[in-house]
Amino acid sequence: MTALSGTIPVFASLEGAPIALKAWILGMLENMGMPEPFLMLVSIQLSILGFFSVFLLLFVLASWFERKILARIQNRRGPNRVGPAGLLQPIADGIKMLTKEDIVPVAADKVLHACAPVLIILPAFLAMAILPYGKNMTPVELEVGILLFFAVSTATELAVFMAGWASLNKFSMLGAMRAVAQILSYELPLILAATSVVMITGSLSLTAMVEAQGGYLLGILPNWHVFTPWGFAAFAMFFISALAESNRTPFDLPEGESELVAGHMTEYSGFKYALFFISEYLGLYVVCGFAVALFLGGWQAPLPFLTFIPSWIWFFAKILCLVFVAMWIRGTFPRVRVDHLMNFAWKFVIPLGVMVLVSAAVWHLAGRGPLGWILSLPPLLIPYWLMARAYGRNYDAGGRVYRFAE
Amino acid sequence: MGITAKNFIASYTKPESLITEEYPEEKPKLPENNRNFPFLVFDDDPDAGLRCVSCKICERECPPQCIYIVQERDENGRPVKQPKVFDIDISVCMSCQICVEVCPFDAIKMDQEYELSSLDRFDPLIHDRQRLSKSNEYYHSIHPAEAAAVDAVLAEKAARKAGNKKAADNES
Amino acid sequence: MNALSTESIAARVREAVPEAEVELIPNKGPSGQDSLLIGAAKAVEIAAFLRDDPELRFDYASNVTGVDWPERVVKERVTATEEVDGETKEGKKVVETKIPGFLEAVYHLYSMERKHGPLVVRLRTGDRENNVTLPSLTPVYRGAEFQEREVYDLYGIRFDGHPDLRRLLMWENFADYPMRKDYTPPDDYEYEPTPHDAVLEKAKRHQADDGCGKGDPA
Amino acid sequence: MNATAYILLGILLIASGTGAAVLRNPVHSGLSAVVAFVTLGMLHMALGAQFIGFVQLLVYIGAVAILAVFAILLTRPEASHLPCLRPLRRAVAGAVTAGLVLAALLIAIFRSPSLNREPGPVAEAPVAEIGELLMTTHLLPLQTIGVLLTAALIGAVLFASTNHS
Amino acid sequence: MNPPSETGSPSPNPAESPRYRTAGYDSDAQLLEVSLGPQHPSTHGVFRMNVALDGEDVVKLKPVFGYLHRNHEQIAEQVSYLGSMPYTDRLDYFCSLSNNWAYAAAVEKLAGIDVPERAEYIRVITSELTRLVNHTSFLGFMLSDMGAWGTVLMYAFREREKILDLFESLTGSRMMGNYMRFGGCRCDLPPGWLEQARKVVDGYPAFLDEMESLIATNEIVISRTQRIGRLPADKAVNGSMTGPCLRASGVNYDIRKVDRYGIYDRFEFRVPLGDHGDCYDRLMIRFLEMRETLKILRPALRDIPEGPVMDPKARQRNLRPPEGEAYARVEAPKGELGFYLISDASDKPYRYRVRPPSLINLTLLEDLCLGEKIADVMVILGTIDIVLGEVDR
Repeated sequence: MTALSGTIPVFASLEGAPIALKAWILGMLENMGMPEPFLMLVSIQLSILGFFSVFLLLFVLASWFERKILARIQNRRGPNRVGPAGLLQPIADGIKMLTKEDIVPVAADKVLHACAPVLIILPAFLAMAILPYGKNMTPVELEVGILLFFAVSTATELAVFMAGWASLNKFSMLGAMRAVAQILSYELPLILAATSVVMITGSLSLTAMVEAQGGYLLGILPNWHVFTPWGFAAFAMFFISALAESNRTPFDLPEGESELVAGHMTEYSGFKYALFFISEYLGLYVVCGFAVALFLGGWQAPLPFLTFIPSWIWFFAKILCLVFVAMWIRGTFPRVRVDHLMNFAWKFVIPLGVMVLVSAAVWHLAGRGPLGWILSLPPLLIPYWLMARAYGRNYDAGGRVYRFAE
Repeated sequence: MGITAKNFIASYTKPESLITEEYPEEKPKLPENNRNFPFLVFDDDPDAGLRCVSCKICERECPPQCIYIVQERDENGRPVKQPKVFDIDISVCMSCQICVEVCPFDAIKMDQEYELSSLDRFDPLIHDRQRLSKSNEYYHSIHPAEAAAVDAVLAEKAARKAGNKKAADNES
Repeated sequence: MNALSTESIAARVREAVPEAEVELIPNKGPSGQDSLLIGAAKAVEIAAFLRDDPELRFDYASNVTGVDWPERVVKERVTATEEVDGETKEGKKVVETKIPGFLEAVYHLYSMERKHGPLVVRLRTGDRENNVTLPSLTPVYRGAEFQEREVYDLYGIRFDGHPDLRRLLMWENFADYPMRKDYTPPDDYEYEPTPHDAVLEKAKRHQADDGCGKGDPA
Repeated sequence: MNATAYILLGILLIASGTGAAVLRNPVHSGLSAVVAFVTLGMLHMALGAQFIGFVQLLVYIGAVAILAVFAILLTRPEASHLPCLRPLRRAVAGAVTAGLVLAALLIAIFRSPSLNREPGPVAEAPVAEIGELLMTTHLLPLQTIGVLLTAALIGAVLFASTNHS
Repeated sequence: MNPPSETGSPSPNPAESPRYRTAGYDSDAQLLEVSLGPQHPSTHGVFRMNVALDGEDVVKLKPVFGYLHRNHEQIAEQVSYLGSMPYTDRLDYFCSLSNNWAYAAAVEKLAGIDVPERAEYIRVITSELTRLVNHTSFLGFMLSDMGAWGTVLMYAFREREKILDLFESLTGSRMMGNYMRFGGCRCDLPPGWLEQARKVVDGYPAFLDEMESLIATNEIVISRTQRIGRLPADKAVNGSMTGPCLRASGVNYDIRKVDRYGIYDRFEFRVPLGDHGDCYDRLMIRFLEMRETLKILRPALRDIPEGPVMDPKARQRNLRPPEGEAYARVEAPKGELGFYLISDASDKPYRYRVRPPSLINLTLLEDLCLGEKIADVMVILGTIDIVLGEVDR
């Protein structure tokens, strides 16, 4: 135990490390005679610098991570030539993207073509501002945190449309229409899942939501939202719509289309294409960040005696787990067809979303205890079972029995 | 999902499930019957010991017609059982080893060398006689069983020829 | 291998389709697959009968292909008696008979229902230049559609009644028919050093008359 | 510092508003309308009403702008053949109407008594309070709007599905 | 060479054939003319389809061939019988050994050569191993057409490599076997080959179970393949569809059972039949056929007799079969592969015709795709399983 106890003070000091660092720099600047408004400006810049560099590092990690995971799933070794175990591979990709010629089609609408990739990265960066990275480590303490995320993520639809419209070619037009329809129809379940959490915590701000998930039930089980019946259903819905929002398999219809070439990104090359690529991964990280903040107890440690590990490590560990699950799904499932995608959203996920709200209300009114559990399960399970049966009636889901001839 | 998980974990626990072969470091070991482009066998001396007697059967039988033979002529023009020019255009050859099958003198066999890339599309891909001819020992090294069988047949044929030459001597 | 022999099929066809010209062509090889030559006039009717007759049920056109028979001079040694200055003499004489050339479409029909073997049906065109039309059997056997297009593309037999007769493999304005025996491929392929001198001369000759060699289709 | 923010946002708002009206290419004018909505949202936030600001962003960009853009996308109007008066007469007509409207506004503002009163304390409106108000005093209008929107949605779906089958 | 255009040529009836269903769609709806291929991620080679789309639904689909046409038949008529044996590997380059067997069977029927016992066993073993290779890679391509890039393809190729190593040690080359001759096989099995083959065959059921649990009950695969591209039995027979696609429509026609060629009547194996004839059936029929193939391979590998591999009096080099013609066919993994040879007693065939199952199975591609979604065209084309080397010859 001595080794462990030795490390506790070290970890404890790590807990507030980022805040202490920022305070130390500000203090140093202050006694260098920096006037007041500039100090405020510098403190904002420092926090931006903080999470901005962490996320870009995560992006670099993500592209290497994805290749390695997909490779290992497919019994391959994955990139190991460039740098130790292929770690410099993303940097090599970055250089390749930077040096590639940026071809803009002649007939394209230059203005829109240029600002589409910029607009598609915007929401990811803006939404980073309100993520609760650690105990009192939220860059912008907004009272309406979750609302900013939804307001800003509508910009992706506009950017995708602009990309599709500006490249003026048949494939990107069809791809853009499909992408906008997909993102739009999966925005609704995202909002429904989030409102159920807002209803339970009573406030829109993310830090309040994470605090509401503190504390441990009978010493072991952390009372995260995901361990409640409505919370689990809402988390599943949130994660599925998150995959659809960021065009990940099995919903990578717009750009992974084997028959429509590359959807709205057909006419992009060079660093503009890299921006789309970065926006996809950052979007995935941010949405997983929100899923963690809303359902998996943000920076809360899963077990009481583990709280000595700093809170922001928990936050990023949970994000990486969710991203791993997303990549694991990418390695397994084929793509869904467009009309199945739409049917699934409008006929299955949104009605279930409304039922989640009902079940959350029942859970809250029934006192959040075991009684809450018993009462809030039926409004979820009955409609799920009914709809699943209706949805699967015209397919023989269990596979067919075949006859043989001699 | 379970299957992909199993394979993911297996790739770390069971190293042999990884099928990537690091080519430049680990060279693939070729089975004995493997065949690439043909080569000419010579017994001991590259020029005189060449088994090929330029009978041009392989040139006729080769489906894509990629072999080109010119017969040697001695000083006063009589044909000699030696190929002066024996070119194989390996950009046309599809290594189907029909030439090996039809050659009555076991003069041409299939090689196993596969690193033959060159910078120029034309001349380096036309292997001339000098580059094609390789020793019988090399033949034994790449196709041991087959080489042994061929040697046995040649030895027995030589013995029979020596036998009936001796018979012809003591007859005369 | 076929349950009922070709002769009995021919007999059934003659009595089923009134004035059908059906002729049996024996197969000299050991494979024993004799074929039926049917006249072009009643071809579609005969095919429909072969497919729908409950006894025969040839419902599957496995293979449709073309064969090119150019004019052949057949020399036979025949003993002919002829008047040579007054008296008749028995003498071996080589008689050259010229058989006119024609194009042929061969259909291999099978029965999936009754599982009996190939009935080889042949249709012959008038000659090889202008009278090259044959009735298409695609209305009877839908499977023959692409194969008849290929025969039209490679042999030049024009099938009337075919829903969409276009060239299958070559491009639209390719004028020649590549699989005919008298087809000479164009020699305008790009020059490439090769050990075969014959190929080199051909390419040089082609380059000599600056690229519009006689075989050039355009 | 707030004053400079207001001036900047004001200029941006006016510029993107006129852009939306004047630009020839329909897509460009649609997108400059979007810029106008964003600046309006930012104005709200500058005033401290974050909830209204984000709802403005969410509703206008999320729904109205996409609606406009889809309309442009599906009808694909070519920029060239939009009906318009001859350039000279159009400029004069535009200036006259703008001047009249401006004059009417200015007169109304300067004559109204409220202009020279001291601005009251900024009402602190936390989100929870807005929720309370919506659910208690303004419940009826909220529900009617809800019913109206659902009717519109169903109408749209019916309208769209009939002409395709 | 100017690219082939699909507009009407001076053919007798250039009018649009009535089969295209443009009635149901209002004509002013802009039909989006899309040309899928020839450079396309999932068309199994250089194959182009001109598709007219109304929104998502396919209204017209015209396949265009000829990009890989090298007039294999004309070459065969200028080369000796033995000379065109290596060319048959290049027809359907996934199953070179069953192509060899079909050509060898045709020449044997033409010249009346018989085959020793051991060669018959080797032919059955190699051609059934080729069927395993073909159906396994079919699964891999099928899933990557549907969007699961790589995963199933890698599993399929891992198994395929094991069998290709067997072929390499037997015939000398992984894909281009050129192994069978008229009257037997070129060389005998190398030592230790049979044990290696038995090990591969014994390891196969585990792979099939893993694949089946990954694909057969996967909801997305089910929703993308069931009730798509339905082919009724009578239309399949009339359209000369052969192979697994025909049996998926419920027609019991397997040439190994009908013609009883080779020694197939010694092995008891069953022929799986589907009921609906849609993409899901075609996918599952190949799974079941692989299991039946294993039932053939195990006894074949167990009791293969000793003895000569080549009929001693069979001549390879200047074989001059007697005048006549012969049509022989084999149940290749893709369908009925037939060779029609006419000989005029010279050492070159007078007429050499290949009956390509891939091309003839494509006749009904258009009927299957009319009315389906654009995303399904790829799935339907995938289930028909074509290889362009055989389509264009």
